[in-house]
Amino acid sequence: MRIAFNRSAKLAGAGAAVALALALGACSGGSPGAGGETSGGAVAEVGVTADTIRLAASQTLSGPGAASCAPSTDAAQLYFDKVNDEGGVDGRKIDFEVLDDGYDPQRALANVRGFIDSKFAMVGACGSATAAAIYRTLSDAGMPFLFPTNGVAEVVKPASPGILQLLPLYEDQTASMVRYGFEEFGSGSIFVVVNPLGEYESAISRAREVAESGGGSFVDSAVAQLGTTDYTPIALQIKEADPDFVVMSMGGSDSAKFVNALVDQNALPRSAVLGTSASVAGSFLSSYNTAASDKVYFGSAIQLPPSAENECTQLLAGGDFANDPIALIGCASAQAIVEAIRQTPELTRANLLATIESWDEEDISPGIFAPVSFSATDHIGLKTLYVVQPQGTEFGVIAECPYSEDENADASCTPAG
Amino acid sequence: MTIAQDGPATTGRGLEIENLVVGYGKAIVLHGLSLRVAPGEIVGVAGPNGAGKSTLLKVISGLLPRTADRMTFDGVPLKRDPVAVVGRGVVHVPEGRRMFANLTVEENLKVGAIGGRVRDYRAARERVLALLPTIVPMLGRKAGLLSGGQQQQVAVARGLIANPSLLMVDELSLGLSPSAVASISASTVATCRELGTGLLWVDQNITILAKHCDRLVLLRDGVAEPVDMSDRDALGSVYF
Amino acid sequence: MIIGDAKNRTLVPSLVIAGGVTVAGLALPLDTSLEYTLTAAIVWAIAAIGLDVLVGFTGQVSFGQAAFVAIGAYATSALRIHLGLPTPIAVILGVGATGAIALLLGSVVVRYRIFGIATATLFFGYLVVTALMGDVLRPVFGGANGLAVPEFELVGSHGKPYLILVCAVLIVVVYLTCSLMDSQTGRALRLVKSNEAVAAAVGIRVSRMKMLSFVYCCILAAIAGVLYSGIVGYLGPEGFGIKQSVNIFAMLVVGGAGTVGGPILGALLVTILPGYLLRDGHISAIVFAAVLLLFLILLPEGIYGLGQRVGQWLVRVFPPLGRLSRRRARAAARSVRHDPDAATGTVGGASRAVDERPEAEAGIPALEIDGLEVKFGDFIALSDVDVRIRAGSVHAIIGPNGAGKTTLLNAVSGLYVPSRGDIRVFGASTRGVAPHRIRQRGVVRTFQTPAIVPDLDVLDNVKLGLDADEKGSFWADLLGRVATRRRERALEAEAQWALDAVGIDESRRSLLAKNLDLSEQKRVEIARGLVGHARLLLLDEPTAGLSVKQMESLGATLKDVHARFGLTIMVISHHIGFILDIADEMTVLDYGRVIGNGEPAEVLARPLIAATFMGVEAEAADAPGATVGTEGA
Amino acid sequence: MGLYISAAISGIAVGLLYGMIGFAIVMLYKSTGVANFAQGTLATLGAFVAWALVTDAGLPLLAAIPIALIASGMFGVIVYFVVIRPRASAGNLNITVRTLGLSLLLLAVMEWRWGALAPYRYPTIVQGDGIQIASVVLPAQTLLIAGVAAVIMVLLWALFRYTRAGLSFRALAEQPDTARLLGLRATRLSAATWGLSAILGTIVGVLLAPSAFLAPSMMESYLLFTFTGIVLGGLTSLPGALLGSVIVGIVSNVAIVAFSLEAGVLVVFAILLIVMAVRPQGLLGKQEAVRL
Repeated sequence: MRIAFNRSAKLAGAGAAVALALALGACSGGSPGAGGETSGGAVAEVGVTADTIRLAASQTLSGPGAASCAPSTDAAQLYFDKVNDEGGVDGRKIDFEVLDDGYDPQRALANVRGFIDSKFAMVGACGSATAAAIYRTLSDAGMPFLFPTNGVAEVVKPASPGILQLLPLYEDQTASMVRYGFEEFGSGSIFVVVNPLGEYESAISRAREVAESGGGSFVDSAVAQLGTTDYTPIALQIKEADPDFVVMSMGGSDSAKFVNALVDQNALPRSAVLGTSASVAGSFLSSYNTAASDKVYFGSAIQLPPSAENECTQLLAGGDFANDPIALIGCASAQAIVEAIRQTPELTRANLLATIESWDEEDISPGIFAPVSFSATDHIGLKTLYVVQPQGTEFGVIAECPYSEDENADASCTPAG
Repeated sequence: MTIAQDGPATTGRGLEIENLVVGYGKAIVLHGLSLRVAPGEIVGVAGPNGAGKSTLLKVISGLLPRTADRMTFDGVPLKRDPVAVVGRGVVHVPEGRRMFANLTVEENLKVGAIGGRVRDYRAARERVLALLPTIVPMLGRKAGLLSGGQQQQVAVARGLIANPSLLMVDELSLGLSPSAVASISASTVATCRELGTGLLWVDQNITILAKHCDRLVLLRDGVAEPVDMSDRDALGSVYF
Repeated sequence: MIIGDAKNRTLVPSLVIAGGVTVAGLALPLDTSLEYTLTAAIVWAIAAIGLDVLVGFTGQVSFGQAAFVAIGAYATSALRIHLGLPTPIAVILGVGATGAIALLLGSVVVRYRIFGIATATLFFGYLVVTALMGDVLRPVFGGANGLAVPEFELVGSHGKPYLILVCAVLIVVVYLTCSLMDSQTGRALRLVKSNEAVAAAVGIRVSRMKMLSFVYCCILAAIAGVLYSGIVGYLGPEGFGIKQSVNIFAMLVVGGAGTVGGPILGALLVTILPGYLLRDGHISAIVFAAVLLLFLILLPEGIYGLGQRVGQWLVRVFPPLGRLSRRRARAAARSVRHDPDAATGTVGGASRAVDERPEAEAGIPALEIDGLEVKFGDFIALSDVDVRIRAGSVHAIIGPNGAGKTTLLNAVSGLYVPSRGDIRVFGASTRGVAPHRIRQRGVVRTFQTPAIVPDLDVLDNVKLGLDADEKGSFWADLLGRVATRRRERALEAEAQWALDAVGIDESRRSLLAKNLDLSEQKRVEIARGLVGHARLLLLDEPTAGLSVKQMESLGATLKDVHARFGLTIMVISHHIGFILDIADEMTVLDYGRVIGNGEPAEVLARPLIAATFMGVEAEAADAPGATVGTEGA
Repeated sequence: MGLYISAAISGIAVGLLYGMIGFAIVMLYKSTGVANFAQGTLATLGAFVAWALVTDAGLPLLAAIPIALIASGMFGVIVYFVVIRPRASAGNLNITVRTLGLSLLLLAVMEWRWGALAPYRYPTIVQGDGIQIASVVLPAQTLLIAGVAAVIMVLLWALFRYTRAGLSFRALAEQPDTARLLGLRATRLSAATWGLSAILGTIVGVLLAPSAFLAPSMMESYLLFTFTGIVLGGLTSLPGALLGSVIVGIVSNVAIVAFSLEAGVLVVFAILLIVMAVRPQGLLGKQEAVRL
């Protein structure tokens, strides 16, 4: 049991409507009946009543992406439940509805249309394609979209009103990781492999720019659909090309399949495999070939393992998603949302956004997220990328890299204490 | 030649059909047909194309739905299920030979035996091959590569290997040369007589039926009429 | 057969369904989400109606319908966004592009049976999604991140105005599709569904009709795509994958194939049930699959079929309802019937008089066959066959089963290509001429098992004999009665005339053909041959399965038709009596060779012929082809 | 060059997996006229059952697999009686779409039951590094696949060639009506064929899962290539299905290393269209005669 639904009223209304539509269709008779939902009383803001705050998310709950996505909203739900058990936020309980979009942008948009008039804010979920599909609609409606996992630059660059994300874009991550790799192992040739997550072309081109400006070279790149079953051909290409680094921006289980294919074909690069936060997922840990562990370096949005002090660490421990970075991100994001709501004096969408935009080095989830900063023009919160390595069944931080959207920022990484 | 020990019983009442009605949708093909085939009897059914000859055999085999006042073999009703009908010892050699073309002749015979639930395949095979020795040289060949006459011979053997009490043959003469028709008819009838197997033989070629059968019926307008086999003109009139 | 028979005259019920949905959608107070879901359901219904034409009426299959929705949506949107074209022009170009792609794919896949078409369309669907996500088209279509679609002018992107637009399109689509399916084109499609070889022999260009159906199916998908792009406002490749194609197929199955109106009901159920009522992805997926399976197993006719059955039951329970509907049917029949002049007017009818056959006087034979050989692999079915049929005569072909008689007819009507020899019809060689062209020269054949369309009524079956090939009538057929009334009236008159000629009682003419008895079906087939400029009638065993009485009456009909219209008839039969009754000349075939030719009574008297045909024992060792039969498997 | 040889060899391994699935599909197609779109899902289900026996019931893998094989065989028979057999007269297209519906249903159930945490790492039967020939590495799993494929082909060949059931199957596939007329138990044979194809599916699932990772949609992309292999091989030819699939595997892998993953799909589709246009009967199939 993961998600509680609040749908009985709609169900009844819709049932009547469908029955009527069918009846009308079949015998072209009948009379109109009552249907639809009547909206709540007079409240200052959509989705906020004296005792409830309605939040919603459109999430990939079915299909190939479900396993790596669903834990984030599930964990958020756990956190909201905890907050509610402790009395809610200023006396208001959080009502959180999650609808499935199957990673289908059209379905996501349909879900969002249903939310705009009844929910206060959207909680970010998985998926660059879905985020790209819905952000304009949300932005136009002035509905906050808090902390999606998104890799599409146009969603947040330039900053769209209402759309705020914590995680750096994949293109910035590949750039950072190449920089890190060159610092650690010296410059060399890179081969880039990506799933079409976000703007994968810029993920490739940014890695290339950094490599070439850092004295290395770019050998080739390959694009594989998410859920590709057999990565052997790409492993063979890499073996033939014999690069110093493999740079990848791939989903969790795709990363594992790919790394395993590299191991099977003796195709691991000389220096390192450098990945983005998309790979930092439980699905990677559960299925990668440990023979590759010491060659794999991923950029991570969160500190791993997380601080035992953090509420989320405790909340998730022992459950289905203990150690799953995606769940941690989901829970910590929920923490940030609750914090933002608490800090907002009069709860309207505009005030909430103003609160978040005013954050500067705000420690919203200590021990998981590094402190976050937003501004009216900068809607990406995190300024630090952790470099992690898989160590058995968990990831461990080995370095911290400052992350900046400034291409020429040249601050170097520091090894983790 | 000796009759094998497990040869069919010659007691019983054979096939009895009364008031059989069969149709395809709205089109009624048989309108209350009655027919008997005594054990070991060789009965010919003549009639032009479309008269319902094949339909009659398919109905007996349990392939088609029907209504009838009586449709029994040795006094027990025949089910509408080919497996059960074959089990009762009523075996159908279909029109056009219907060889399993990619199987060898030997394998075709085996399939006949499997369907007929023959316990001792060796013995059944010996018995049939002894009576139809022309098949022996073809055993290893693919059935599809045989000539029409050879195929017809194999089709009959495939039916006989199931050790039937009544063999039903549909259009033995179809597409065969007169000499082939003559030789296959003769060998089939001789084998049936030797084994004591009844034969219900449907054919367009009334003369070949008249030559070999104990009794002849004519299928016309969906019912069976007896034919006087001694009257050549009557035979000739079948198609007028 | 394919998922059940197609229904006839679906226009009224389908319009009622479409109108009902429209009224319900506009009148009911729907919340945003349900309104969106309903609009989307109607959009998918349009794509499902397209698929119905292909599957339910033409008997083909496509598991890639969503891909064509995607192509229509993407093409139109890209033209609007990148070239800034005005919406109407972008729509026309986008839908046209989809049609062109459908034409290309169709030209390959329609030649294949179901397995191949299913695989190819499924694969195409997968490929389209892959291509839309891929690198190459990314600058145009946005790749995996998709494409934001600007709102449409006037109707916006959602709400009642958009719903009105979508419903209006639905109603137009229903009208056009029903009109098309009840027209000559629709009848031709149904014949293709029931038997391609027969369709070819009736003069229909089978591949072309299949292509037409495939393209129509894809065009409707493209129109659905355009509407969909407007309502979602955003296009991403994931939503058009195989899963959505299967969904569309499910709408068809659940609603009822071959009905036009059914897919609308199916689309409502399939879209609203999982999309709105069951919001849990897992439960809705399980329910969806279970519903689909239940319909396939227990109710393959779909909701529409169920409704029809309930309707019939109501009529039985409340007889007044039945009287009402019968009166309506009679009124409908009256509105097109009895225009005695129409027949002669446009289509031909009584115009075929003996004196209009100059070749009869010129002495040009109706059919000349020289040295014909037909081979199937190594098996020679016909060899060195010479036949000559005088124009205006009745010529019988006899011979034992397997002698090659039907093969000869198939060769004459162009279904088999001879390996050697020549066939000339009214003096012109048919070498390399397609079956439908041979039919256009007036060669008409019937089949041993009556090759009628079981789900059309008798009159419509006969109309198929007249210009069933589209020949530019497609556009008129789309417009329905408005455009085709005159033509339909002429067809009707001609068909009535032919049915009169073969003696089918008037009361039987509005029955579905599958409800006739065998001899009636054979007459209907002959009537179909009589209409539409028949000059040479090839009858394959018209007497098979008939009672003596029926045979006599059929013989009388043929003699009458022959005498009145001077048709040349080539007839295969086993009934010597029948042949002696009607034939002027006769050819005897055995083992694919001609063993006798001449006046029937005289030929039959020859001992050799008697031996061969009637099996009268003769010393036939010298009969041609006396080697042990060579017919292969 | 070495690259292409490696790609071709890995393509053979994948092709053999396609081929075994294809083999099961053709077997059903021949005997029942139905194209089984659920074959891939049946394979995944079998792999899940074996996996559940290992992780939930704690059985060793080598004990779990035989149990899963038996269970899937029984499941195949049940599917035949519940989904395929009722109202079989509805026609082949109806029944083909039923298999599609079955596939959706099984997929939905697997998603619901196991989807949340998928994909799962799957235990391998063989350990070790495999062997290296020149620059080409043959992983142990690939060798296992080839070995199992060979053994299965020999076993099936022997089954069809030498057993009563095999002979009955061939007879039924060739002339279903005649076979029934001769008293063969068509229903039993069809049910057995469904059972056998489910077992074959499970074998493929168990072999594929260690490299593809176990997930409900694991076989999805395989099915298209399998169907292409079948069309290429000739629809009704069992060896053709294997040959066609191996060709598809090789060609797609070589195209991927030469161009890109998308090109692999594109080339396979091109093969499909070309075969359909030029040689509709496939490589080893026979041209169907038109019956009027």
